[in-house]
Amino acid sequence: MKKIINDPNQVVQDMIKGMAAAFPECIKHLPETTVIVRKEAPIHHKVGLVSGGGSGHEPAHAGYIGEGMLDAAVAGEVFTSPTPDQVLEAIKAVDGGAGVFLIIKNYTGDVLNFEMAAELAEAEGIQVEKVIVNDDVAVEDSSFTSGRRGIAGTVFVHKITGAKAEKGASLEEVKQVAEKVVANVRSMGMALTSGTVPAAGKPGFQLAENEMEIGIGIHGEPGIERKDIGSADEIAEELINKVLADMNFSDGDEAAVMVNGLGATPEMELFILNAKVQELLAEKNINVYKTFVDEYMTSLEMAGCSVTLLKLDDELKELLDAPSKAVSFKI
Amino acid sequence: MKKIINDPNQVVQDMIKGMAAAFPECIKHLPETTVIVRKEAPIHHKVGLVSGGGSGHEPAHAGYIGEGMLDAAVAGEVFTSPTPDQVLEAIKAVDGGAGVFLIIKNYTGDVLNFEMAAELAEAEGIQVEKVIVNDDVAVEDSSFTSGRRGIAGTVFVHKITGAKAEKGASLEEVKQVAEKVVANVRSMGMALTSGTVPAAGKPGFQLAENEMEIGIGIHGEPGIERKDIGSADEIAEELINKVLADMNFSDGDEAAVMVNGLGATPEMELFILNAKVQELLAEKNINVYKTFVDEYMTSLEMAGCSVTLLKLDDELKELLDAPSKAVSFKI
Amino acid sequence: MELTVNKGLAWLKTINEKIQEKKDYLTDLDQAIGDGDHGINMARGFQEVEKKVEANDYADVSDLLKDAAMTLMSKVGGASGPLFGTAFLKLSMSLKEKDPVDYPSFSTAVGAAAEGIKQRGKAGQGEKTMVDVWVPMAEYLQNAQEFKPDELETKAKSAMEATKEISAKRGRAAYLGDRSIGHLDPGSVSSYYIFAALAETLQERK
Amino acid sequence: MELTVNKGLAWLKTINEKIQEKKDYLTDLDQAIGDGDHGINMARGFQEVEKKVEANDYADVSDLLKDAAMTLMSKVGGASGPLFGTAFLKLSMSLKEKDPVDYPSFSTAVGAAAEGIKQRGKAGQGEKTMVDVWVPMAEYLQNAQEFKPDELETKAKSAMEATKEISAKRGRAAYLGDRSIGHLDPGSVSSYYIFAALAETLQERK
Ligand SMILES: Nc1ncnc2c1ncn2[C@@H]1O[C@H](COP(=O)(O)OP(=O)(O)O)[C@@H](O)[C@H]1O
Ligand SMILES: Nc1ncnc2c1ncn2[C@@H]1O[C@H](COP(=O)(O)OP(=O)(O)O)[C@@H](O)[C@H]1O
Ligand SMILES: [Mg+2]
Ligand SMILES: [Mg+2]
Ligand SMILES: [Mg+2]
Ligand SMILES: [Mg+2]
Repeated sequence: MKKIINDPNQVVQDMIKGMAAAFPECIKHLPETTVIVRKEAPIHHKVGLVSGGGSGHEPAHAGYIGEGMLDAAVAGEVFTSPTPDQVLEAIKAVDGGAGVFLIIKNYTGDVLNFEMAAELAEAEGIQVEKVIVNDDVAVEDSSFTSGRRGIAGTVFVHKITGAKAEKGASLEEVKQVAEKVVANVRSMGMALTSGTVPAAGKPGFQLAENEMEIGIGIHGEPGIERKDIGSADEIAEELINKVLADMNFSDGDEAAVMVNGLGATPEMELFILNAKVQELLAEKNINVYKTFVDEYMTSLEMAGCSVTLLKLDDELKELLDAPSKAVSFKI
Repeated sequence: MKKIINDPNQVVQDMIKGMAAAFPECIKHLPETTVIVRKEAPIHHKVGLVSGGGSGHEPAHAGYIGEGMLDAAVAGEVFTSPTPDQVLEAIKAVDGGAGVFLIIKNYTGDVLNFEMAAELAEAEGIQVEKVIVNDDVAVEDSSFTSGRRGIAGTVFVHKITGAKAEKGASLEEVKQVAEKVVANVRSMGMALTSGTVPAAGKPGFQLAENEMEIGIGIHGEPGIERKDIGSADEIAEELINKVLADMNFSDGDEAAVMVNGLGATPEMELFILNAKVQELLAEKNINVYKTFVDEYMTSLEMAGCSVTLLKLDDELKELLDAPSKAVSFKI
Repeated sequence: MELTVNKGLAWLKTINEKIQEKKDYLTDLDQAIGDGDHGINMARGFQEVEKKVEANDYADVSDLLKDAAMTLMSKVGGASGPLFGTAFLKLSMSLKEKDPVDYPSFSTAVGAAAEGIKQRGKAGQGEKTMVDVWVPMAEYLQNAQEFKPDELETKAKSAMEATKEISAKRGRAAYLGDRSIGHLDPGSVSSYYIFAALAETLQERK
Repeated sequence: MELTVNKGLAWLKTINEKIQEKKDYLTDLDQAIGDGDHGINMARGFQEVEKKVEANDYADVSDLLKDAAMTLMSKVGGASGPLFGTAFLKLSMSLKEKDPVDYPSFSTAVGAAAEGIKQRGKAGQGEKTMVDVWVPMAEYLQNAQEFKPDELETKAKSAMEATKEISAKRGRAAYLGDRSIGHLDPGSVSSYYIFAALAETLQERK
C-alpha cells in the first residue's frame, strides 16, 4: 500500500481536518464529530440537506456543501456508513426550522444508519424526510434483494435538491424533486484496478493485467462481468447501452451526462470515453443539455469510470443551472 | 498498461474531441489542429492568453480556458511540447488586436516551440509577449543548466494573468503581472508511483513498494531523492520547507496554497497532507488567504502530489478572487 | 447457567479478543463478497465496547449490555453496526430486571435479539446474513433445556458454515447473486464468535 | 561523394527505417533520464517525413531537405523537433542551388546544421545533448578530405557513446545532474542514426 497518510486508522479524522482548513470560507467542522456543515448553517427557514456515507468517495460528500447544494455531509470510516449519532448531529446542526432532508445511497448500512438517525431526530421534534438513491443499473432491481446501489447519480440529486431548497422550497417540495431526479437518473461503472482501504492495507480485489470489471460498485463490490479490457469506444458503448436500456428516451429528449472518474483514471481517458458517449447519444437523438467530466464520486484510487444520464425537463434544467458555490460543483 | 483508450497513438486527438464535445458552452476546437480556444475568441481589444504543453497534465491546459482565464490551449502529444505551427494557430485564433501573451513552462521543448511560434506570429504582424514559468524548487536554479521546471504554479499564472487581461489590461501590463506571479510562486512535488505514456506502453520509472521520489517533475523526470515513504506529515514538512527556503515571507504575509494531486492520489490523501501544510504555515505566521486542493496539473496516473505557495499582495489577491468561468477553475 | 455482570464483562472481553485476533480474516471474507471493511468495523467497535464497559460499574447485566449496544451503534457503522447494536439492545431490554440472568431469560433474550436483527435488516433466514446464525441459535436455545457450552458452540459453527453454500439476497453480497456461493458470510462469522465467546466464558467460570 | 535527390530520398528513408526499428530503445533511453517520449517523437516525425517526401517531386536536394525540416518541425514536438528541424533547415539553406551536392558543400552544410542546433538550444559541447554528436561530426567532415562511409559511421558512434560518461547540463536530463552519468543521451543516439544512415546510403550506391 502506497499512500500519503499518517495513521491508517485516523485517515477520516485527518482528512476532515484538512478539508476544514482548506475551505473555511465555505464549510466548518462540527467539533468532536465527523460532520462537516455549511459555514452559515443552520439557515433559518431553509430546508437543511444532509448527505454522507463512507469515506473514500471524495469529493463526495463534503465537496458538495455550499450555497445551492448541501448543508451537511457525514463522513463514515472508509467505505463504512456513518453511525446514527453522527447523522443525528448533522441533522441537528442544519435544522433551520423548515425540516431536514436526507439524501441516502441505497446500501443496507447507509439506509439503516440514516433511518435510525431520522427516528432519533423526529423524537427530538425535527421534521425529517429522505430519498434513497439507486441509480446503478449494474444491479438487478428486485424486491427480493436490497436493490440497486446509489453511485455517481447521487451528485445530481445533491445539485438539484440543493437548488430547490435554496429557492425556499418546503420539505415536501424538496422531496418531490428529489424523487423526480431518482426516477430519471441511471448510471453504470467499470474498473481496471482496485482501490485499497487504508486500514485493510491491501487491494479490495485483483484484476489481471488484461482484465476489467463491468458494473463495479463504488466500494469495489463486484460487477456484472469480468472480461478482457475493451477499447474506450467499446466501454462507452457497453455502459451507455446498459444505462439506456433502463431509461425511457424519446427523440429529442434532453439529458445531462456525467462521465465520472473513479480515482486513478486520468482526465484524458475520461474525455476519450466522453467522445464516444456523445457520439452514441447523438445517434440516438438524445440532446445533451450539459456534460460533466471529472471526478465526482470516487472509490479511493480505483482506476475506472462511470457514466450517468439524467433525463431532464424544464424544472430539472433550471435547477441544474442554478448557482452553486460548493467547492467541487461550482456553477 | 491498463487504460481507457482506443489507439495509443490517437489519444490526444480523441481527448480533444471529447473535451470539445463536453463543454461547447465554453470552448471550441480549431479544426485540423490540436488547439482549443475560448468560444468567443478572438475577443476584440483583449489581450489573448495562450498556454499549452504536452498532454497528460489534464485539466491543464484546456480546462483553464474561459472567461477570466485563458483564451487558448495548445495540446502536444503526451509529455511532448506542441509544435510551432500549432502554437501559431492558437496565437492567430485569439489575437483580438491587443496582442497575444504566451504562458510557457520552462522546458527546453516548450520554450523552443513557443518561441519559434512567437517569431512566426510577429512576422505576420501580431504582437507577442511571453512569460516563462519556473516554479519547481526541486531543481537547482543555475545559469549553467536549463533552470527550473514549470509545474503546478503555472495554474496561478493562468488565473492571475487571465483576470488581468479580462479587465482590459495592455499586453505590457499582463506581462508585468505574470512576472510578478512567477517571482512569487514556488512549488515542489513528490511521487509514489509513475504514470504510463500510452504510446510507450510501460511506466516511465519504477519505485519499489516502500519508496517515494521527492522533487519529481510532472513528466516523471527524476527528483532530488529516492527514499523510504514517509508519513503525510513528514512529506508535508519536507515539501513546505524546501518551498519556503526559496521564498521571502515576513510575519503576517499572505499566501495562496495549492495542494495538487498528480493523478492517482485520492483527494482524501491531499486533504490529509493539507492538514499538516496549514499547521506548518500557521506555525511560521504565514496567513493563508486561500487554499486549493484538487488535481490541477497532473502527470497521467502518477500517484503523488505537489505543494505550491504563492505570496500575495493586494493586486494578486484581487486578481485571484476575480471571477473565472474556466471549467476547471471556477471562481 | 447464571449470567452475572462479571460474566457478562468476561463475555464482551472474550468477543473482543476473538474479533481482534480474526480482524484480518473477517476483512478478507468481506473483500471476497463485500467491500472489505467488516473486520475493521468489528475490531473498532468491540475495542470501544471493552474500553467503555471497563470504565464503568454496572448494577445489572441489562445495563452492561445496553452500554455495549450503544457503543456498537455509534462506533461500528456500516450494515453490521446497527444490526449488532440492535441485537445487544434487544438482549438488554429483554433482560431488564433479571439479574442474575438464568437460562430461560437468556434464551428468550436471544430470541428477541434475532427478531430485532430480522426487523432492522428486513432480512429473512437463508439470505446469507447474520440472521442465519442468530435465528437458528435462538431456536436451539429455546429448544434445549439447559446451557451446554460445547453444543452451543458446535451449533453456532455449523450455522455459520452453512452460509457458505447459499446465495446472498441481502447486504452487499447480494450484488453478486449466485457468485456469492462458496464464500462464508462475514457477519455470520462474527456472530459465531459472539456465541463461541459465550460458550467459552460460561464454561470456564462454571 | 555525390548527394542527389534520389540519394537524399534514400537517406531519409534509411533514417526512418533505423528510427522505427529503434523506437522502443530510444524511448527506453529517454525513460531513464528524461520523460520517455524520444523514440515516439522521432518515429512519428520521420514516418511523416517519409510520407511527405515520397508524395512529392523535388528539383534539388535543398528542396527535399526543406520539406523534411518543415515536417520535423511540425510533427516531432518536444525539444528534439525544433532542433532536428533546425538542423535539416540549415542543411537545406546551405545546400541551396548546389545540386548534385559534392563533399565540400555537404561538410559545410553539416557545420551550419551543428551551429543551428547550438544556437536554438543554447547548448555548448559537453552538455550531453545532440550537440555532442553534431559538432564533432561537423569538425570531422571539415577535416577529412573525402567521404569515407565507414570512418564516418565510426566517428558518429564514438561521439554518441561519449555522451554516456558525462553529466547533463541542458534538456530534461539536466534535472538529474550527475545522476545522468552512465546513460546515453537519447538525442545523440538518434543523431548517430542520422549519420549512420548517411554512411549506409552513400556506400550502397557508390
Ligand atoms: N439486511 C441485512 N440483514 C441482516 N444482516 C445483514 C444485512 N445486510 C448485511 N448484513 C450483515 O452485515 C455484514 C456486513 O457487515 P459490514 O461489512 O460491517 O457492513 P457493510 O456491508 O456496510 O460494509 C454481512 O456479512 C451480513 O451478515
Ligand atoms: N538545449 C538543447 N540543446 C540541444 N539538444 C537538446 C537540448 N535539450 C534537449 N536536447 C536534445 O533533445 C533530446 C530529447 O528529445 P525529446 O525527448 O524528443 O524531447 P523532450 O526532452 O522535450 O521530451 C535530448 O536527448 C537531447 O539530445
Ligand atoms: Mg462497508
Ligand atoms: Mg517530452
Ligand atoms: Mg463491509
Ligand atoms: Mg523526451
